[in-house]
Amino acid sequence: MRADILVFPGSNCDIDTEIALKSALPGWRVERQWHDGADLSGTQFCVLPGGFAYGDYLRAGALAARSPAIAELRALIGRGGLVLGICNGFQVLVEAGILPGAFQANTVQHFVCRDVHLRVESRGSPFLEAFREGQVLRLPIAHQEGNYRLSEDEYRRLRDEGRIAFTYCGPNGEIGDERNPNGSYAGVAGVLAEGGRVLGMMPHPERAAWPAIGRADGLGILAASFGSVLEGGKL
Amino acid sequence: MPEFHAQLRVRLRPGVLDPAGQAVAHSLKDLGFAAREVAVGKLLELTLPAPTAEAAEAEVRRMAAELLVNPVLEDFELEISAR
Amino acid sequence: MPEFHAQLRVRLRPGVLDPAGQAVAHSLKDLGFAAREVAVGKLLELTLPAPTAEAAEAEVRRMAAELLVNPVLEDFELEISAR
Amino acid sequence: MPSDVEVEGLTPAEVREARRRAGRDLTALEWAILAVQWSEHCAYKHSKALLRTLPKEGAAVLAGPGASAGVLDLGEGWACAAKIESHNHPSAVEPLQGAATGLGGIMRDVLAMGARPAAFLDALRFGPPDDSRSAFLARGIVAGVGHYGNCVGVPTVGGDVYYHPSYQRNPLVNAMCVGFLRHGEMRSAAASGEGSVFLLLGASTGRDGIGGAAFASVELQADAAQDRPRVQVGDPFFGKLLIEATLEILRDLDVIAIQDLGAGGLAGAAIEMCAQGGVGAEIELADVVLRSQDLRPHEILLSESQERMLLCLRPEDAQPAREVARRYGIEAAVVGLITRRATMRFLYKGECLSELPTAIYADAPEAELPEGHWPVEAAGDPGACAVRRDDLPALLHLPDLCDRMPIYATFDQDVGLRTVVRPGLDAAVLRAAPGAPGVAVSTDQNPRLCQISPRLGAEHAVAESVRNVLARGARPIGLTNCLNLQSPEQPLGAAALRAVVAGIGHAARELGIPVTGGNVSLYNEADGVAIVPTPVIGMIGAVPDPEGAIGVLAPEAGLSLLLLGDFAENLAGSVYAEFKGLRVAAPPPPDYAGLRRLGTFVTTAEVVEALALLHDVADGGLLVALAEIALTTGLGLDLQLPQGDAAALFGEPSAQFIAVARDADVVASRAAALGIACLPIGRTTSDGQFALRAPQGDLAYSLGELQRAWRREA
Ligand SMILES: Nc1ncnc2c1ncn2[C@@H]1O[C@H](COP(=O)(O)OP(=O)(O)O)[C@@H](O)[C@H]1O
Ligand SMILES: [Mg+2]
Repeated sequence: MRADILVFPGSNCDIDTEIALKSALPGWRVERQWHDGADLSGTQFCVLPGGFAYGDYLRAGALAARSPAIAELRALIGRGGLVLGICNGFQVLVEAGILPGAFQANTVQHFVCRDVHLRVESRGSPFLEAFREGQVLRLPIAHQEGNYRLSEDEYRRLRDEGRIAFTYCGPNGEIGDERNPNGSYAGVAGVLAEGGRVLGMMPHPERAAWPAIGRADGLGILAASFGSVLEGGKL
Repeated sequence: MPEFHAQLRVRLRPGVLDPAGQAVAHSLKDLGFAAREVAVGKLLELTLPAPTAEAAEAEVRRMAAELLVNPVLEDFELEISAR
Repeated sequence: MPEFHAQLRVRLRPGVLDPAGQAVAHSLKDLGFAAREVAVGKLLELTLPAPTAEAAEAEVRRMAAELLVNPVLEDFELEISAR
Repeated sequence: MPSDVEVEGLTPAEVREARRRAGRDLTALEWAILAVQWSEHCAYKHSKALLRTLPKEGAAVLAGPGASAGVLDLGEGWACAAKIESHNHPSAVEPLQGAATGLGGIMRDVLAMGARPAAFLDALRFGPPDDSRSAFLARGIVAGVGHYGNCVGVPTVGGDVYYHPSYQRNPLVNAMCVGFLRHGEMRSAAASGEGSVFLLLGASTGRDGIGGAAFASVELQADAAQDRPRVQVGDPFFGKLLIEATLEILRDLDVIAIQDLGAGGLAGAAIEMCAQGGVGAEIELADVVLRSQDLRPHEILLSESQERMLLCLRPEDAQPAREVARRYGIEAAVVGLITRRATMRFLYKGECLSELPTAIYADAPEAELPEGHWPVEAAGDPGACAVRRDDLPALLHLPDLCDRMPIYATFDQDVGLRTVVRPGLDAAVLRAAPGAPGVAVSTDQNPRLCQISPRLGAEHAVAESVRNVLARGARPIGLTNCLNLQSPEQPLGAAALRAVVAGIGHAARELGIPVTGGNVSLYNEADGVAIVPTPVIGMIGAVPDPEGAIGVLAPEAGLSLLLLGDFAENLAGSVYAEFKGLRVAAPPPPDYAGLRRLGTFVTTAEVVEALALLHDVADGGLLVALAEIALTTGLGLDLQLPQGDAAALFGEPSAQFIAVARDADVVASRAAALGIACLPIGRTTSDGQFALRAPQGDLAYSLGELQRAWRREA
C-alpha cells in the first residue's frame, strides 16, 4: 500500500507528515512527492500537508490549488482514493473546490498555535472509524487563516449528510463561541467530501501521533481503519 | 503588441464578515478617529500584452476567474489603461 | 456633518521586494497567462464625517500616517468622494 | 576620491591605516566595501580583544567562536548548532520586517553549518507597554517573529521579554536559532581549492539594505526615517525553499564551504570565506542574478537582499547544484572563481573594478576602549516589610512577570515534530528526531540586575539560563550570547562592555560551560538615551532522552511539592523591592556551588524519573514561582512553609527550585546525598485553590483570581 504526501513550494509539515505516517502505517510505502510532476497513479492515500504553500500569498492555498498536481488528485479521488488535507492542505482543497466553503483570517487577526479540543461529529468516513460519535480529541492547531466560512444552507446540508467531521469544543465536548479559536462558522474544524473519503481539517493530527510524549489523539485519523476500506476492494 | 495596465480592486462581498476591517476600525477608534464602514480589500495590478483594451479586459477577467478572485467571498472592479 | 467615502490604494514602494506579487506572477505564468509586473497591494475603504472634502482628505491622511500605511515600505493614493 | 577623504563609518586613523596597508589610496568602491568590513558589526573592533578571554573549551564543542554558529555534540552521532544574533536597529525603524529578517539571518547561519534549522528563540526588550510607540514596536516585532518563523516552518519555542524605559526608542530583538545535524554533516566557511567556484544560491539580488552593516554600527538618529531605503524585506516562503535546496545540495554534493550572505552582502561573504581559507577570488558581478536590471556594480556587491547563500564548490558540481535550485524555483549562478593568490578581485563584465589583498578587508584594526567605571549605588536598608495579601496578584500583574502566552501562542511552536516541551515555563525541550537525543534551550537576562551592576547582571543571566535548562533535567553544555550595549566610545559603554564580558566569562568558568559564539550589538542609544546593558544568554542543555525529560507529561493533582536549595535571606535586586520602592543592596553573585550541586542532582536518571515538574525560583521570588506552577498546570497548590517573611517569599535566590515529585522519597534521598536542602512544602490539588500556611500568616487565593492578574484581565 502506498501513501503519498503532495509537497508544494512552502509546504512545511510535509516531512512531519511523512514521519508520522511511517509510524502510523507500518508496512505502507510512504513518500513525499513534489507537486511539479507528481504521479499519484499508484497511491491509495494522499495527504496535503500543512504549511504555507506559495507563502499563502494572495489567499491561503490559492496558488497551490492551481498546480497541475491537483488534476492528479482529482483522478485519485475519482478512483475512490483517500485524501486528507491538513491545515494548509485543507485550505488547498477548499480553494480547489474539492471541499465546500472558503477561508478567512482568524477573527483574532493573528496566528494561533495551541491545543484545542475537537468533537467527532460523524463516523461516515474511514478517517473517523476509530472514534465514537461525540468523542472528544485533543489536537494542536497552528494557523492564521483558519476561519472557515460556510453559508447556513451549506452548513445544514453538510450536517445532514454527516459531512461535518469535527467541531471545536471544550474538554468535555462543550460547544460555543468561547471554544472557537478562529471564528469558523458553527465552530467547524473539519469537513468531508461526499462519500467520506476526502477529509479537510485545520488541526494537525501528525503533531499528535506520539504516545511517548502524551500526544496521541491524531493517530486514529492517520492510521484510519483503512482496513475496512481496503478490504472492501475499492482501492 | 500593445501593453495594458490592469488594476483589480478586490473587495469582500456584501454580507461577508470582514474581521480585518473591524480590527482596523477598532484601532482607528482607539486613536480617536471617527471612521465607519472600514473595509480591507486587495489591490492587484499587472501589465499584459493584448491587441485591444477589450481583449486585455477579457484576459484579466479570465485571470480573475481562474485565480485572482475567490468568488465565494470576493467581488472586484477592473480598470484597464493603455501603457 | 456631511459624510465622505475614502479609498486608499496602498502599494509597496518602488524597489521594495514584493514576494506576494512574485508568487502570483509565477502562478499566472504557469496557468498560461502573459502578465508582467504583478503587484499585490491593499485597498482600504472607509466612511467619515467631515465639513468639507478637503477636511476629509486631511483627516484620512492623518489616519494613513498613524495607522493605515507603513511609510517605510508603502506608498498610497487617496480618493475622496461625497456620500 | 580626494585624499582628505572622510569615509562614513571609518575614523581618520582607520582611513590612514587602510591606505598604508594598500600602499595607495582606495577607490570609492573599495572604501564602501571597507566601511562595511571594518564596521563594528562585522569586525568587532571594540570587543574582539575582550571576547578572546571567554572560555571556549568544552568536551562537547565541535565548532566554536568563528564558525557561523557553534556546534555541540549530543551523542549518538547527533549534534546541535546554535547561535544568537541581534537585529535591533532595523527593528526600531521597521519592527515587523526588522524582526522577520533577524530570524532569517540567524537561521541561515545555522544552515551554513550544515544543520537543519529546528527552532527559534526570541529575546525581546521593549519600552513600557503603556507607551504607544513602545506598544507599536512591540506589536510589530512579535508579528514579525511569527511572520517569518511560522511561514519558514521553524518553530519558535522560547525567549524572554522585559520592559524598561531605556528600550523605548531602541527596542532589542535578539533571535536565536538551533539546528540539528549528524556529525559528518558539519560544514565550514573556509573556501579552498584553486579553480573552485563560488555559487550564489537563493533570491535574486535587489537594492535592499545597501550599507546595512554600517547602519547597524552608528547610533540611531532621531530622524531614522532617512534610513528607510535600507530596510530589507524578508520572504520566509523563499527562505523555506532555500533551506530545502541548500540541505539537498549539501547532502548530495561535496560542498567545500558555505556561508550565508549577511552584512556586506556578496562582498562580505566572499571576503570572509576567502579569508578563512587563506585564498582569494575573482568575482564577476555581471553574473549575479538581479531583481531589477538597473543595479550598479557596487550595489550588486553590497546589496543585503535576504535569503541568499554563497557556496564554494568544485567546478563540476556547479551544474548539479543549479539543477537542484531550478527544481525549487530559486536562483543559482556561478559568480566567481577561487584563486591561490589571496587577493579579492571584483570584476564587472570582465573589467577589474578593484583588486586588494583579502587580508586588508578581513583584519580590521582593533579599537581602543576608553577607561570607565559603572557607578554602583550605595546599598540601602529596606527596613521591615510585611507581606500583604495583594502583593502576589500585584506582582503577577507586572509586565515583566505576567503571562507570556499571548506572545508565544502566535508562534508555531510545534512544526518539525521536535518540540517535546513547549514554551510556558523555563526551557523548552527539543528532540533531534523522534527517539533521538535533544536539547533544552533558554534565553535569559534581567535588565534590573544589569542596571545595578552589568557584571553581576551578566553572571546572573548565565545562572538563570542554567537554572532554566536544569529544570528539564538537562546538562548545560554550551552557551551563545548577544551583548547589547551602548556606545563603547564613551566611558560608561566601555565599562559595561568590559563588565558583561568579565561576568559571562567568570560564570561560564565557574559552571564549566564553554562559550560557543555570539554577537555584539553596540551603539544602542536613541535620542541620547542608552539602553541598560543587556547581555542575553542563550543556553544549550544536553538531553539524552528528551521524550523522558522533566515536564513532558503534564503533572496531576496529589503530587508532592518539595523545595530544593536555601531560602533567600534578603530582597536584594528583587522585583519585589523595586515594586515596593525599597532601597536594597546589590545582590551577591550567583551561588555557583549550589548550582553545580543542583546540576549533578537533576541530571541523575532516577531523579528525572521521579520528577513530574521542576521550576526554578527567579524573577518575583518563591511565591511567584509557585504561582507560575499553578497557573501553567491549572493545578491547585496546598502549601506550608516554615518561613513566610518577605525575603523568603519574594527574595530572589540564585539556586532554588520547586519540585513536583511523583516519588518524593527518591528526590529527598538523592538531594540529601548531595547536600542539597530539600523540604516538603505541600501537594498539588484539584480544588482550584492556591493556599499557603506560614508562621507569619496564611494566604489563600482562587486560581481564577491569580489568573486574572497574571493575564492582566483585571
Ligand atoms: N518572546 C518570547 N517568545 C517565545 N516564548 C517566550 C517569549 N518570552 C517568554 N517566552 C516563554 O514563556 C515562558 C515564561 O518565560 P519566562 O518567565 O522568561 O521564563 P522562566 O520560566 O524562566 O521565568 C518560557 O517558556 C519562555 O520561553
Ligand atoms: Mg525559569
